[in-house]
Amino acid sequence: MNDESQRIPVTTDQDVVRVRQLVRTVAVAVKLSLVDQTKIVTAASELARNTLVYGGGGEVEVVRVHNDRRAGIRIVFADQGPGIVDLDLALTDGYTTGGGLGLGLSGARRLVDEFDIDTGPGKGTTITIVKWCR
Amino acid sequence: MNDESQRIPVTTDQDVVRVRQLVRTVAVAVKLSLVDQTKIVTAASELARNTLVYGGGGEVEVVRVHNDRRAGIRIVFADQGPGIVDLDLALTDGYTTGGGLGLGLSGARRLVDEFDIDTGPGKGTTITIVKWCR
Amino acid sequence: MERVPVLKIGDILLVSIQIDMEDQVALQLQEDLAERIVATGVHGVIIDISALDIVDSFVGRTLATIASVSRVLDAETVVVGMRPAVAITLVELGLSLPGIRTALNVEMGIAMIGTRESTDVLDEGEDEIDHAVTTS
Amino acid sequence: MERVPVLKIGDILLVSIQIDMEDQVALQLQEDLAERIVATGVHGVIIDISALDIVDSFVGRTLATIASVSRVLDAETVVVGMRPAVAITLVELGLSLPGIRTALNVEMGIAMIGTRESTDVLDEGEDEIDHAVTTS
Ligand SMILES: Nc1ncnc2c1ncn2[C@@H]1O[C@H](COP(=O)(O)OP(=O)(O)O)[C@@H](O)[C@H]1O
Ligand SMILES: Nc1ncnc2c1ncn2[C@@H]1O[C@H](COP(=O)(O)OP(=O)(O)O)[C@@H](O)[C@H]1O
Repeated sequence: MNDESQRIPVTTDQDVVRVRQLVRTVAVAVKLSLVDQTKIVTAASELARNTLVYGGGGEVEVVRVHNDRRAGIRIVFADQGPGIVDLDLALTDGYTTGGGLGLGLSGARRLVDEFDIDTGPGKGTTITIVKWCR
Repeated sequence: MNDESQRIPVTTDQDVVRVRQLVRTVAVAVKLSLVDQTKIVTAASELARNTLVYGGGGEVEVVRVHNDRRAGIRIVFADQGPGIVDLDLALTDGYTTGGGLGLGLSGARRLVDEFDIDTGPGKGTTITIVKWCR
Repeated sequence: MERVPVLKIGDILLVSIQIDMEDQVALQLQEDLAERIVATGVHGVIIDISALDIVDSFVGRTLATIASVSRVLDAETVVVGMRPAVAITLVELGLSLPGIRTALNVEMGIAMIGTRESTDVLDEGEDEIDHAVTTS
Repeated sequence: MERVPVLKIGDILLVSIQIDMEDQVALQLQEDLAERIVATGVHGVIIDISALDIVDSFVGRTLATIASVSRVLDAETVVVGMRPAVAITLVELGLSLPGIRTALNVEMGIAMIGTRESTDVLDEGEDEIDHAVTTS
């Protein structure tokens, strides 16, 4: 199912830039359309920033995937931070506890094909997104 | 009670178009008003897309029906997908787990005369809608 | 996959949707339009939906996105020719398309976009009148 | 930390973002611009983002803040060169940047600021009419 996987620790602003660059490289390699490349890199940028800002740092894993029909890219954002208490609220457009625009989670979800989130108070946050080639 | 029934498997975007076309043909045949034709075709489009996107594909059955007073059209959307866990939530305007507008289920229900849904985790989803001639 | 043609007429891109679009065709149109706005530098987009006998939430959302994207790219979108039955159904579905400007037909859509541009010209006109007043 | 250069060209500050900015670099640009607007007294700021292959919510918000700050300091900001794929993604992300003026390229951005300046003349013109009225 998955061929290659690369990991980037996320502890500084500069690491968020590295995540964007790695995702872009892999998105080009799996031949996502230009618009889909732009969407997945943007979603990754939002989620990697959250890993840093709210999760207190963590790790991002970028994986080339394929199922029987299509190739794609899967990205996992994992941190051991405080977790998200009210997930429905956090997924609402405009909701932020930080001072952001509150569009990171909700917007990233709109930009990808699959969006899974595993979080809870004290258990950290792991978000997995997938974008498939059309 | 029901005279004719036609089935369309739904596994691609193109099948959703076929559903719209079949429903339109039958709606004209049973002599629904122009506005009611428009409503039933629109509702069918929403539900067939859900069968494809959330149900992982399935089948749509279109039936001409009549009771003692009126003729009408009944459409059944069936899939073996994950089912809907929280139905009340899914029927709320604006609620989506995908990235849609969250108007498919709630909007389709407003557009038809009868709306039945049979779903649950692991048992797939079957939705039946009916529109009667006025 | 079919593709909806985009025509350039003067300072306007004109799209006349004549087919029952698959979702992918609608998304492709959205991308094509964004690219053509940037490539041509037009300030107006007219989408003629008079041939559509339904607009569901997917197409409705695509029209709204096209309108927002063109706004971000400094062009204005007007959707023209919506059938009455489609308008009724859209509203009942829950989509009132607040961000979308509409007009009855292509001519009125062109006039609407023209109005916006002549407003610019008008401002300059007023300028000159004021100068005349001040200098008199 | 890298820094995005700000050029003064006539009555305009021109910023061409050529790098994938860390968040801190974007914030620094925001500060630099506010300082340069005050120091130079220019009335226009053009930010060329044609080299950016994404604009996320942080950069989008920074652009919106720059536009608001410069408005408060009596300068107008025009963001130019947004790529079509970036425009589509921004809108889908939920950011339609309502407070930001956009144009296709630097030339059109300059023209846009020029247009506004003739509107300014209008304001000043009205000012003078008022004076005339009061003194009469
Ligand atoms: N990795 C995370 N760990 C803990 N909380 C998070 C995480 N990501 C998001 N959140 C919470 O969800 C809220 C909404 O996030 P988001 O939609 O990205 O908006 P913003 O980043 O603008 O605050 C955040 O303000 C924060 O409270
Ligand atoms: N056939 C289905 N199988 C499983 N879940 C479904 C199905 N149809 C709808 N749902 C769920 O209900 C939610 C609401 O659906 P809907 O109102 O049509 O909005 P949208 O299609 O915009 O998501 C979906 O996001 C999905 O989670």
